[in-house]
Amino acid sequence: MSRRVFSARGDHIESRRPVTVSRYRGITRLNHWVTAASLIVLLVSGLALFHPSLYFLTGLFGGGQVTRWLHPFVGVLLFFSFLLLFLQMWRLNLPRPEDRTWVSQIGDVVRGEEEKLPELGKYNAGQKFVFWAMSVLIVVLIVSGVMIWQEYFPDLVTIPVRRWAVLVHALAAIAIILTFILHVYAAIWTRGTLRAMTRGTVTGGWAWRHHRKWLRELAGRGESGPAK
Amino acid sequence: MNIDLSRRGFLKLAGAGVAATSLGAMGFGGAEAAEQARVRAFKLASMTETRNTCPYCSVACGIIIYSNGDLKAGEEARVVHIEGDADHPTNRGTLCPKGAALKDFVNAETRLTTPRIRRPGSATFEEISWEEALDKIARALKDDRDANMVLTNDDGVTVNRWTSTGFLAASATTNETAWLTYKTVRAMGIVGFDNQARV
Amino acid sequence: MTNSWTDIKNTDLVVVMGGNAAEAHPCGFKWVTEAKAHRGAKLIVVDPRFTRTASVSDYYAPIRPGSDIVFLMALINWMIQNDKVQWEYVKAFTNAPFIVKEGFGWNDGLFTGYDPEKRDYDRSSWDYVLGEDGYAEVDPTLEHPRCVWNLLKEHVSRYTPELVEQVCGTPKDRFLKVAEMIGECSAPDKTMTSMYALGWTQHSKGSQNIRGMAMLQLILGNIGVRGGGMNALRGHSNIQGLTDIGLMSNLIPGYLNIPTEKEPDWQTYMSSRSFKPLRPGQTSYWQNYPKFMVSFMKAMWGDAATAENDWAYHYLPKLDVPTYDILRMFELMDAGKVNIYFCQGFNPLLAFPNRGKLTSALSKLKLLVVMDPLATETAHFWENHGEHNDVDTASIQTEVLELPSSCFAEDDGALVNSGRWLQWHWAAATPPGQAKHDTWIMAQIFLRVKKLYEDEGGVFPDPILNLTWDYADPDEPSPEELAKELNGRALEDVRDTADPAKVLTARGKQLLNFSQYRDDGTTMGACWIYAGCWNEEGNNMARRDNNDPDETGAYPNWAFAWPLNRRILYNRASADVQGRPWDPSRKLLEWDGQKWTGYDVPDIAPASRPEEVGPFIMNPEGVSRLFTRGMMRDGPFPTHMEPFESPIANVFNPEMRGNPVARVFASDAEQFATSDEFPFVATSYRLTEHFHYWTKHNRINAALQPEFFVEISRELAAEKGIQPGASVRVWSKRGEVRAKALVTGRLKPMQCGDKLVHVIGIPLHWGFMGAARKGWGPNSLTPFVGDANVETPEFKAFLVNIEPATGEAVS
Amino acid sequence: MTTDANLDSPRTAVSNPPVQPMQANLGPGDVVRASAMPDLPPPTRELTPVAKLIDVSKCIGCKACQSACAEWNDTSPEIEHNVGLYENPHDLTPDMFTLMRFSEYENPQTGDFEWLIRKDGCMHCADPGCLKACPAPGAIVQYSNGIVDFIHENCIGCGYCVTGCPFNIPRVSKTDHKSYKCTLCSDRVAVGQGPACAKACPTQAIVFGTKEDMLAHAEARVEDLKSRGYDNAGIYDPEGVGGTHVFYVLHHADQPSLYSNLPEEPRISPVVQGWKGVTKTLGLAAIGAAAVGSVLHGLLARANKVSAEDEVHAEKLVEGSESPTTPEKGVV
Repeated sequence: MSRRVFSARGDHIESRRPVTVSRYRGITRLNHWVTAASLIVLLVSGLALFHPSLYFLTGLFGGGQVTRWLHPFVGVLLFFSFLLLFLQMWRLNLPRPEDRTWVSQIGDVVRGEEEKLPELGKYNAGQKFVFWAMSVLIVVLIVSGVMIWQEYFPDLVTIPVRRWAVLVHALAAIAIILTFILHVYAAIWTRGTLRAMTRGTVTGGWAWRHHRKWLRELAGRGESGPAK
Repeated sequence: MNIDLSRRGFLKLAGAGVAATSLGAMGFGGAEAAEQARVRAFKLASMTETRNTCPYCSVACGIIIYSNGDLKAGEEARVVHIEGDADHPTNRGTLCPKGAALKDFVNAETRLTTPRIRRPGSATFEEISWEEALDKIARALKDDRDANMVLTNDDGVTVNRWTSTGFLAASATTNETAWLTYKTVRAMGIVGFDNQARV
Repeated sequence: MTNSWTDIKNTDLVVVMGGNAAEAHPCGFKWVTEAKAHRGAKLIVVDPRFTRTASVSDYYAPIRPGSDIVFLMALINWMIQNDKVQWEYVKAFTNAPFIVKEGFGWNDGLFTGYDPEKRDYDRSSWDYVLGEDGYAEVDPTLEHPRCVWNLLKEHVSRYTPELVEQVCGTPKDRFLKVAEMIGECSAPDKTMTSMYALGWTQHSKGSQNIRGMAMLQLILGNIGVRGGGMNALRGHSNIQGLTDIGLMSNLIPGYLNIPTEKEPDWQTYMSSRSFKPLRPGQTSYWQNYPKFMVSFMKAMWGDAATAENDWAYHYLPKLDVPTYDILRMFELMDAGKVNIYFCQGFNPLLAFPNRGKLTSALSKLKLLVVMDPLATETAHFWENHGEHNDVDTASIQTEVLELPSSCFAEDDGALVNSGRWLQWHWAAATPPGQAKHDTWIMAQIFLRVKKLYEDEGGVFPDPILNLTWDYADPDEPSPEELAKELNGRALEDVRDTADPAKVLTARGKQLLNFSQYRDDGTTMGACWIYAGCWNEEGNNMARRDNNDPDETGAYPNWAFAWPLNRRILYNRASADVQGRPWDPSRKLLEWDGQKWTGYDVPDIAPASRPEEVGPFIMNPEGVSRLFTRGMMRDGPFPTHMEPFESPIANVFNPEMRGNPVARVFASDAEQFATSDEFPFVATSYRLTEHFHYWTKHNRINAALQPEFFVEISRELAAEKGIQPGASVRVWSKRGEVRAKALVTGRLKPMQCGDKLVHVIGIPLHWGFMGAARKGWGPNSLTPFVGDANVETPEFKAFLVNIEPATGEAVS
Repeated sequence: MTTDANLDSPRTAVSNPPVQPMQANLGPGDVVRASAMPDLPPPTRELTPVAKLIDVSKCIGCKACQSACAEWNDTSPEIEHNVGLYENPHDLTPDMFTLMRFSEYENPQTGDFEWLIRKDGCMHCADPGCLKACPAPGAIVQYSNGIVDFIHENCIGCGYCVTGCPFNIPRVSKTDHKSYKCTLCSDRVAVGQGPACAKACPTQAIVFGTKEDMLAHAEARVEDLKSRGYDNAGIYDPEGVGGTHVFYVLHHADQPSLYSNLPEEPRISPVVQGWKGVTKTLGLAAIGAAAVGSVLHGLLARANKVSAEDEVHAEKLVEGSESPTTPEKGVV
């Protein structure tokens, strides 16, 4: 059949009446949620060590020593987990000409006036932003994190470098938390999105409204049953 | 026994010229009970103090041994800490890196705890009782002395010397041990007698 | 030490040469920093290495190991040339005015009377001209060409700053600066102290090194005064005590002597010992020798020593050689002539020279008995530790007994410090396991031997059977009982010699001091110089009053100092001929018209009139000796002698090797090397982090200095391609070691004439037992030869070679 | 043995330690600053500032301080190798709170060789970078007498103190994952004793007392050194960290870096200041704002919902009634 341009392997029309579209395979969803859980643990444990007023959060993990021990390991887990996601998603997150239009009309996006926007593939520019921001920040965090990982890499870098690393780690962490908030909020605000990562499917209307090119490509393939 | 300490401290910290910065000056005068001790518990509380002398060099620094248990009261005692004696005129409480670690000498892993014998040709020491060890020594001494004591020299002069057994005395034993050693060695006629002062 | 540690604070100038006080005696060195801080005193260090002492010095001068006599004689020469002499002191308190016999002289590095066959001098010409009255002739004007002063002047004239530069490698300007600083101390109100240790003794002419400085100190008027003196910093906590008590081949407690074969009877023995005064009115304190000797014999053998049997003189061994010192014993052992050897708290395998020979010798013993708190290398000499002790265990037939003894923390008793203080200490801990006090061990050995003689009879059992052993518990005599024997006790009432009706000390009581010792058998006392340590006033060694009137540093009521609680020896010399202190601000004693008063116990009879009685009462001259007559085997003045292994020929006599009268055993002579094969000078020493071979058993000390290393200059490292921290192989004609290389700017090559001399420093703290990493001591390399007078081995100057180590193994 | 509580000896830094039970005299009421505890209650009293003075010119490098430190604190420094240096252990470790550092210096002015030996260890800064960086509440405290102490029960082993310290002092244990450094023997000071190192120091190159006394003593020492030709002798009590409660007398105070790289102008790194200052505040603010903003937007703004119409379009598309290819212009 023809080359996929707007969809990933495994994306397909799940049922026709009503239309539901399979957006994420089970393995991808699991991958996402592992990543998400890691990130949440990291941001909670990281914030606990970031600001005294949040130190009480270490109690969630069984105290400061455990928190200090756990955080970097979860960081490594997140890194590899996200790496898998990255490998699955990076192609469809490459920028396309319509992204520019989408961004320039961000006001329409916020107002929910999507009919004014161009038709999109599987991801809009906002989602792509989150994807790339996450990718870059996670790399920054893992690199700076290893530099300050006292238990295993105490002498990896000099203390002046370590001071920069700890600052960069903090800044990147703030950025990734902001990105995370954006991601979560967008998923909630755009109703019908969450099920893509829970049940794996979205409604046809959701797909039509937000990712019409993606839907068109799947429909054009005529795939109406479970994947063979 | 004049073991009583003169608790006269040296008011002037020897030469540092630092007139006693006293506890009071540092705000430790009226110690109030702290609600919750944050610092490490002071480890010498309730230890037995004993005056002693560092056994290393001949500066003979005064030391205080802090032990767990009181020998004078007939108890078993174990050394927990050793520190310079601030009342001692020479060292004024100071100690060198050897003296400051004297506890490690007393409690060294290589301290001997039992008599041992190495038999001719053997590759190991084996334990032996004090009785057996001492009897063995006495027997060997008697036999060697009887066999090799030189009573007269070639000119017939009485010389009464024993050269086939030698004794090296220590450098850190007490005068009293030294005297008892001297008596024993000299009475037997040993002339191969020396101590660390030679080197 | 003539003075005490605390007295050093009174000095104006400290000269550390032949020692490294900051490193080896840090807490004693405190008093140097005190003198610096409070008197503005200066510190000079003369040493082959820039030591830790040098790091806090005001002036440092390098010197080639083994060339100290040249430096010292040149200092004396400079003082004489520049009139830096304390003239009144020299004239009145030294033998400078004494006239010397015509026959005495010096030529080609040798004094008159040398016999190369015997390797000995005929010393008969080295003496004073005696008048018909039996007194030595003197010329108080010092004009007589044969007076000691003029002979000395001539003797030292050869030692110029140029010679110093050529022989010692000390730059001339450095020498001159040192001389200037020292010269200031010839003023009566300036004093200098000499602090030395094994850097001077461990040479084949060690005694002469010390003589050299003692002479300089006399010329500057620095003996007997506060802040002055000759201060030998003794190495171990009680080698002073063990020497005082005579635990040496030829000694009896209190520096009396074991007789020789030439003294078959008491009268002969005594005749050469109670010296008559050599000048009118002098004390010549050794005239009391019989009192000390008889009291000693009574302490040993009690009722068995009687006037009739010459105090059991025949119980004493008579020596056929000067001493059966350690070196001789190991020589005999190696020849198979020793069967049993005891090591009580002593580790000869690492402490004596030429370890290969020591191992060979120990392997020929039948029985080796080691009593020690720690597992020593000596006790384990038969155990194979790979390259660190590569012996053939199975072939060694020596039986070894290792007996666990207690340590300082576990016994009561006294130790004698370098300043002659007898300080009592108390046990604080229980000995571990079955470890026992040395007193118990010695008593057990003795009682068992005695029992065998009682039961079986045997050869000459009398001195054993009659040895005094009246202790409450014969199995373990108490320290108190033994200390009291050392002090001495009245066997009969001791009466005043001037007034026989007056009982000074009643029968059975402790003697007050040695003035109560008697030669008629009515007193016993083991060690006369200790008398007073435990008299009827109690245990004076346990005194703890640290009051110091006027802060002189004397601490007269702290413990007990021998003799007679005297803190500074020769202290009468602190005052001028009339008895006025040389420096009123540093008064020690003064003559009040009737008697001597002051801060110390006078080293003279308290009522001796100053103009009549000389201050050096032990000498028959009454004065000190710049010229030692025949008392030293290698010369009445120090003369330059190279070490036995030297890169440079003796500048006075290229044919002369080492000390011409030092005893050398034939097999050892073969093992002396030349600089063709072994071009580098090595010297051995202690580091501050360790105490000999003991502290390597301690975790903390092992951590502070964990592994054997040698120190070399950057220049030598570059020449040999040695990287800092790399392994090197160092070898001499007698053995080899592997060590880490510590490359430093603290050692610099020295230009001695046309020869560039590199020095390699070899610290001595490692072996194959204990907590530190396994290593070697310098004694794997050092030559088996000792000082001509006292047989202290030449550990401070010998020849080695060095190269980067290839691989770990050393054969 | 005297164990009388009423000792007549002046209880100075150099007197013998007591054995009678004594109440520790440094407690929570003396804490003026504690890590990650911005709202610490004010101290109940004000102690006189203390200080340890290290007179480098009197130091003989004997390591008695190291030995006494390990002995007193019951640490067990590792037995390492010799790597061609006198420093042993080779660096500060969790078991070695102080270290003699040796540097060789050829003085170009005098032509003399000098062996400069410096005792390294915690400086007890008035403005401690470690405390600033530490995220664990109460793991690092500063008492009103100036002692900066690590409270190990609270330490989490993150190593931020290492990052914060301008002198490279704290070391985190591989065993118990807690950070260690010189405590200035707070346990001894709490019963009126000086630190173990100062007690041991044979030449009293290390002395302890009130900071005022120590400064006066230091000035006298500087005078002595100047009289011996060390024109640049001086006190190292760096202002950049607010002064320190361990400070030095140096013969070459103009060149502290000669002494095994003693920092010329130590201060808490601006990077650390930035991290623990503006980043912490603005970061949390931004996160808070974003969170609040989203919630507000969620409440106030209309959600983006899929309409029934959209579903119909989708069905049609899937049924094929709408073109599967994307039209040129994406407006329906």
